[in-house]
Amino acid sequence: MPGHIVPKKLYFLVFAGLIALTALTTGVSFINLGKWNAVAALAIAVCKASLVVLFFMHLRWSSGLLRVVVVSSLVWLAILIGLTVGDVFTRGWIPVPSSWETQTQQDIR
Amino acid sequence: MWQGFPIQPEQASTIARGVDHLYYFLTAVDLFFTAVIFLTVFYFAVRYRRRSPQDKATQIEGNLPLEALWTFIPLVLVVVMFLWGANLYIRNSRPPTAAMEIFVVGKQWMWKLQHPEGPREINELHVPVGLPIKLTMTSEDVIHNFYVPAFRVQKDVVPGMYTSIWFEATKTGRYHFFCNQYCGTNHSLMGGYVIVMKPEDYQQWLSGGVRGESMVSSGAKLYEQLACITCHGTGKGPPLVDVFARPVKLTDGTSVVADEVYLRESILYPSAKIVMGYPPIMPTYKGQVTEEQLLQLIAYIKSLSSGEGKVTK
Amino acid sequence: MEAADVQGGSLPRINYLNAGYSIKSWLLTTDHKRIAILYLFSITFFFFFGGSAAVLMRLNLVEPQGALLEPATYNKLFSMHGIIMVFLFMIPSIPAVLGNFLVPLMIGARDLAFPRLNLLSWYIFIIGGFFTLYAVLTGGVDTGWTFYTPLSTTYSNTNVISAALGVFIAGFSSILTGLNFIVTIHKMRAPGLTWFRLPLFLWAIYATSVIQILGTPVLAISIVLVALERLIHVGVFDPAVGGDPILFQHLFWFYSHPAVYIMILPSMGVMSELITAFSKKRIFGYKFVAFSSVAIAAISFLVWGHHMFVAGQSIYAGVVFSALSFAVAIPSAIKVFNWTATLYKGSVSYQAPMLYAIGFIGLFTMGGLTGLFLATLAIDVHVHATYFVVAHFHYIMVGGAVMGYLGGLHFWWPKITGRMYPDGWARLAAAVIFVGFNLTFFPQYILGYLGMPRRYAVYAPEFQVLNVMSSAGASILGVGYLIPLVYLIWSMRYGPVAGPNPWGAKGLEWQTPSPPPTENFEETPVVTEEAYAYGTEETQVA
Amino acid sequence: MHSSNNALAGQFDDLEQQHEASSLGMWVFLATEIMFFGGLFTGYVIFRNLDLPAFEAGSRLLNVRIGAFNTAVLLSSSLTMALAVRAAQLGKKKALVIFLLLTLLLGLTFVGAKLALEWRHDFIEGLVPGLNWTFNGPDAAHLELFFCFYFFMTGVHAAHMVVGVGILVVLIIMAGRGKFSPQRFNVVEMAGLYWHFVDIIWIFLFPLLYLIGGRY
Repeated sequence: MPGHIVPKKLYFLVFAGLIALTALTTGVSFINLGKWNAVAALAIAVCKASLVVLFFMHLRWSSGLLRVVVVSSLVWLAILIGLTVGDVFTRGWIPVPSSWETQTQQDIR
Repeated sequence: MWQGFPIQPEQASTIARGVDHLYYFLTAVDLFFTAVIFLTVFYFAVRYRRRSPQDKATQIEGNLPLEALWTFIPLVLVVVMFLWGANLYIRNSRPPTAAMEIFVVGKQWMWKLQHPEGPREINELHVPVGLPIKLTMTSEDVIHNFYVPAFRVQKDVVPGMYTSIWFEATKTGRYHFFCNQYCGTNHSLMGGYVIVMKPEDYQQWLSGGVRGESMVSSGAKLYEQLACITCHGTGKGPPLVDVFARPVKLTDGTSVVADEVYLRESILYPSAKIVMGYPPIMPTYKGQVTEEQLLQLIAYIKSLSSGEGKVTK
Repeated sequence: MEAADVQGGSLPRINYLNAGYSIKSWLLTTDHKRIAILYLFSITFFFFFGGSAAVLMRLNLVEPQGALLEPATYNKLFSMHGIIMVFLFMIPSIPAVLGNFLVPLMIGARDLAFPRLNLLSWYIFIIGGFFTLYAVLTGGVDTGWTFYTPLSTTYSNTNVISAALGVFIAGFSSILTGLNFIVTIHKMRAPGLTWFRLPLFLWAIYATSVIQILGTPVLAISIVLVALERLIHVGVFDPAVGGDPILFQHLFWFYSHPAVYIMILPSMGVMSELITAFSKKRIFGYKFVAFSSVAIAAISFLVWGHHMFVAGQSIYAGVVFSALSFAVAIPSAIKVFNWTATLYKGSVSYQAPMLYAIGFIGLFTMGGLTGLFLATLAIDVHVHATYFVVAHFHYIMVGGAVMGYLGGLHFWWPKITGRMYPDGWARLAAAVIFVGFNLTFFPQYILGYLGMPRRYAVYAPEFQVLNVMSSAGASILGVGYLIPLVYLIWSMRYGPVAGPNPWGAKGLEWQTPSPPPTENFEETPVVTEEAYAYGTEETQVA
Repeated sequence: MHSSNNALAGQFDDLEQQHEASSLGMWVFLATEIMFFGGLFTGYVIFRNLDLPAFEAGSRLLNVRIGAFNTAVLLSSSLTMALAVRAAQLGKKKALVIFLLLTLLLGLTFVGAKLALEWRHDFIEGLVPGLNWTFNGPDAAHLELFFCFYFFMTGVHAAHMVVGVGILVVLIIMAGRGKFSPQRFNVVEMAGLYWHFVDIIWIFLFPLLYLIGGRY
């Protein structure tokens, strides 16, 4: 029971895609897209990682259970990052120190 | 309350009563459910004990309405607890605008406190009754925590950032305060007393003893010593008059409110957030000013802002 | 135990215990049952080691100025107590001992999916324990089990790295055990044993394993970062370069709050087994109890911020974490109500394991309900890090988890050793522990609300009366824990032979001889009925 | 990994059950690895946003060419690893050994380039926090924080690479002795999963550390 055997050609195709995406992401970093640089870099990384997971790691041909494992680990990672980041970036919001609460309100008005 | 065997600390601040009421509510709910569980278990235990080896249990799979009921009732109760607790917490987190600000620096293993008028104290804090007091706190080394049980407030005192609590004492007296974040060898000795006085006694206490310089004038002196004026008064750097509590526009287009945290960062890490229209030429003052001096500088910068009557009062 | 007395007889001729007597046959075994025994001995050692630290601490607190210890020594003692009890006793207790022994038996398998990995886990655990003991014996560590930065990274001059390494290594043991259980429960169940026929103990162990594999690595990396920062004197938690000590608390509690459920969930699983077996009755609301385990495991990862309400965390995060923390109360409440309802119209008998079970319900109820105070923001701002917290988590971890562990140990002891212990002594021990426990920890709730901070070597005189009460209780509790040690060891040699099913309980583990043969079952069992099918036919003592 | 010559370990009923169990075990292990790196990524996300200018400046101090080269090396090693698993599935012993050797070689190239070209260079330039830190440009403190993240993240990754290299050496010896067959290739497959996972981590580290500052 040797499991699913992937044609060699597919492996080389995926590899070519990965190298192309690496060239792309490196190239994009030399163009100023402002905030979108980071988005592009991460989006390309996600594409590359998906290629590796689906084809090299055979997840495409694996049971649903293994997909559940992968998805839940990503969900848990999102929980860790999401709730921690959620704290750090809302720390400054309140409490507005009493002494200048009214002033900032005036400024906003 | 029982004399000699208290079960709660004195209610000595404006928020203590509210916290205690919530506490009574939770205690009542807890006692009720503990009683329900204990009595039911006890009753079943006796009523359905095995009397002979031939005793047969009646098999029951479950009961959906019952499950729904004992999911729903606790749910309602915890929602009440959450809303009540969160509401009180948010209200207690906002210091009143008229609060008098006292600066607190924790270090292993002592508390250094400074009043705006200048007097410094160690492990003792004198405050007038009936006036909201805001403590702005930071640490020189590890994390500490300033905790006054009689006032029902505490907050960690964290190196590298400012945290604050506020309280308004309602009774004169001496109240224990503790360090309540484990901070090393003499953690358990790192505490003292808040001494709540009548306003006139407080005034007398302020004028008696070693007066010292006010926070603002110490800050002004430092401002001169460190030659801040050579840039911040000449247009080379952003002016500091009326900067506190105002939004500041940065080079990357975003803006921040110039609060204590921002001012602290700008003195220690000047190139982290550059004000729009100014070159990043300011050197860092990290290692050159202590936490206490930082607080004095910030107090001075605050005093340069109009409408900011509190600190210089 | 009348059943066992009547029985007499002798142990099965071939079983896992007499499969070999050499040291090698134990230290190189891949038999899950023998590995369970290895864990049992190791964690019992750590329990009494950590417990003796607690005794010294309670002794010291008889007097406000400290009756016998310097603050520095006291700090090392509570750090050692925490580290050893949490990482080397509670985390492995039920999963690594009872779980290891029972998971294959309960699903009708010959062993876990990865027997050698299982043995490796034990060795990793022992190496982790060794580093921790090394830290303790060569001067100790004084950071508390929480390793808060910058105290642990910069200011403590004790053996932080060695202790941290011990925790880091022991963590991998926990991960690998959890991994083994997950794969085993998924892939090795006997024919006919569907998910909804699984004993609830396995649902609880499964949920626990999920926490172990997803939470522990985050602790591991945060410990690595602490050690690195200590070594090179700069790092991501260091305020001097703009790092954030509160980030450490986030990473630490992301594991360490769910870790509490690693301790209590298996205990809840044991409860479901005990209560059904001793009331001869199906569990009330099987699916609710099963899914509440999974719900607790999932929600447990969303609540860690309630340890940081006064840590300088944002107010918004505080509100969110408070709401999520209350959510975890619901599935816990569901469990308690269902256990209680299981007694209804049962045929309830009161051998020692059942006394532990009833003790568990009482203490867990009190511990769980006082958790609500700590999830309530405004109250937590007062009682955070006081003795109220100490009382609360001891009610959960000792009143709940240790009671469950002892109950389970008494319940499956005849299966593990093939022999019975004296039931009278066991009941006495359960009663002594219950009384001693409440006397020790109930006063601490009041101390906490009065405002006595935890981790204090010396304290204000107004707290003395309650502290003396607590210390008195601790001495009773200590005796309570020593009694089982004596009679359980005695029973291994002199106890009456128990037979395969002394309690007349359901479940595959009771259908094989006690002690079971090395391969567990002569033939792979086929499951045709639900768990706890009491009343279908009377399972009698064979 | 099995001591007996029989491909089926005693606790399993058949090879399929054994194969499913080991795949599930490996994927669960990789889930723990994701959380392990997750702690580092969480910290990175926070400080990159808090101290953006310093992190961008730090990113520009890294050598993007070596980074891209190493990315390509690691991706190639993933390809050869995938081909090695395929060879094991088909029972081609010689191809298996060759592909494993290639993977090993590429893995060593990655670690070598990291060590000899990048880290050594950083050390000479005084960009290693704690060991040799002499940078005193603008916002040196926050830049040091960036380099803490850089070294911790690439260091933990490199440690995983070294473990992977060790596993490969064992596999090559085993393959040479003919321990694998189309019935018995679980170990190769599991090692492959690990290797690809380490590759994926790098796929994220490369943009996060080298590219996010922008090179324009």
